[in-house]
Amino acid sequence: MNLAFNGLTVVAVSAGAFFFMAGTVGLLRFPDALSRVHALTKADNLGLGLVVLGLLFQVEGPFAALKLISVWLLTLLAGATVTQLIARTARLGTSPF
Amino acid sequence: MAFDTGLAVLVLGVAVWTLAAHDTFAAVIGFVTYGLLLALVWVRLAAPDVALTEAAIGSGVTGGLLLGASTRLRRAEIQAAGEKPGATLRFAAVVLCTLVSAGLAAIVLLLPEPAPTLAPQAAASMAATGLGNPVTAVLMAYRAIDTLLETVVLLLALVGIWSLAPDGVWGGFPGRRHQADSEGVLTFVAQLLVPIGILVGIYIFWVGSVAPGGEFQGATILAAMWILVMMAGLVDAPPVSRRWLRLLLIAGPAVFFAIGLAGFAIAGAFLAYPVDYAKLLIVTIEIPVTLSIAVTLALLVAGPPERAPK
Amino acid sequence: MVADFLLAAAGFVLATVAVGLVRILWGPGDDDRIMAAQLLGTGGIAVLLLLGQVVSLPAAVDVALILALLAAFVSVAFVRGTTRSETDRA
Amino acid sequence: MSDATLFGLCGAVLVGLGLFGLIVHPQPLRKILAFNLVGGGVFLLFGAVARRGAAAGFRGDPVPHALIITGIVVAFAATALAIALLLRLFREAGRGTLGSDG
Repeated sequence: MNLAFNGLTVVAVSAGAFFFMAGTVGLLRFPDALSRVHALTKADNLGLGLVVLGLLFQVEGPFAALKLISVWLLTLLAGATVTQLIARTARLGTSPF
Repeated sequence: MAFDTGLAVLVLGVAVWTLAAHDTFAAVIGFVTYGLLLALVWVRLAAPDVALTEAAIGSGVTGGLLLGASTRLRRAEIQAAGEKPGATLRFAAVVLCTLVSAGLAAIVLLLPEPAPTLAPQAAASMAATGLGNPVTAVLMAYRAIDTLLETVVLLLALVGIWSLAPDGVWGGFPGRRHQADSEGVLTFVAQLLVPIGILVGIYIFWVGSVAPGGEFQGATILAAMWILVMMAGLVDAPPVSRRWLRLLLIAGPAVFFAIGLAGFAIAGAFLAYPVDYAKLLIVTIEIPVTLSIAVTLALLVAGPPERAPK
Repeated sequence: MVADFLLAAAGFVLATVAVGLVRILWGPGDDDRIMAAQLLGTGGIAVLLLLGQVVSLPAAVDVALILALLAAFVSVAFVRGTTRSETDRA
Repeated sequence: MSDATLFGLCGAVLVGLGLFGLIVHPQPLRKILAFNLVGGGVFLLFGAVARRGAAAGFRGDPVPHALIITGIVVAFAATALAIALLLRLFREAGRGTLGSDG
């Protein structure tokens, strides 16, 4: 049982690390700020989700698991809205307010 | 080991970038990164309380403060960039700083064996308070007087900032008035994040008695959330002459000091707690202290009054 | 053994974040640079969570929670910093 | 080398780097940034001492940890005060330099 959990952790965390690498590659290769923001956030949010999933097999107790998931949700929510603000700043050259 | 070395190199690289960046704004971004990496270092050194403080204050709120200042001072910074010191001074600075670093490095390498520690004393005082977090026990019992003075230092810094207000706006509204976002995204961000942030802040404060966390970390998050709603233009900062505001500011230090004085009567010394009520008294101190620190930190970021009171 | 793997994963993610950071700090635009907050916000949190598991420090999750909140705070401060239409009535 | 020694050495170098920036940067805001870099280095030196002082079942000496927390908060207050002074100087003098010539 424990071995199976460890195996799942290794698979999920590896996949997460891969997405982080993909995000960085997108950051390096894409030409303009908007597509870079897009590549970065998509890949990194997925990467973090997979890392959290992998760690869920290791933590003890439902409260610790709940906190891990809420870290991911908070990053997702904050990231999505803040990215929109930054993208608008990038599009307009300056802040729209 | 490889991980630690890589992390240390990255910290040094970001520090060099922060110093060498052409533009002040870029340097501030470098500094925020530096704070975040230090939080990783503190986790690695098994100091979670420090990691929480570094993430909240060292990186987050200081970063926000410096970002605001760097955009307002952009023109001044470009003007001043021309006044580079001469080659002799630069060379002398390199020599001096190398010597300082080498001396400190020698001290690190020659630290005594076995390492001196106050951990047993801290553990003894922790047992007397009924707290489960040694760092909170040190802050609130073993070295409580340092913490009391620290809350006073924060207030003194705020008094210093307020006294920089020009005559016409004395006692007025600190900082600029931000307008609400016409497209509503910023309003949405604030409405979404602030309730979560307040919850997290209270949680971090509350677990501080048994686990890493405490009043400084919790208060910083609460302060950041207040600044966030001000930046989103949802509320304005109150004029600094308001009585309720000033009461909130001094409530923490005042309660702390009063209970400290009561220690003479009930436990025989300043800031001593009777064994049976130690935890209760500490929590009684911590709640107003957290509120006062949160308000003080937010007003430190808001700056001196810039608009006349109505 | 799992701990060794998690530490290696943390190092790998930290390295990719560092590479992205070099690109971002290079600029040239400010909006390029503020992406550093985004990149580190997510990548740094992943490293933190992995590291917390390796050194068995459950409070690392709380640090991650704070970082997620304050990365958003810093980004808003950035967006507000570039604002032009503040009413400056002083 | 232990992790305490490694990060202690890192702190020693950071103090030197920050001190250099504090001396040679003409821009006041950059000096404030450099001051905060020095602060980070000093805290790491304390952190190395704390880590070595692990005893009584703790993984680090809690007394230096409490000192570092106090230090971070006070450094923030000093930074806020310095920035307020700088903004006032800029407002009064129309420039933000510390040089004595006009």
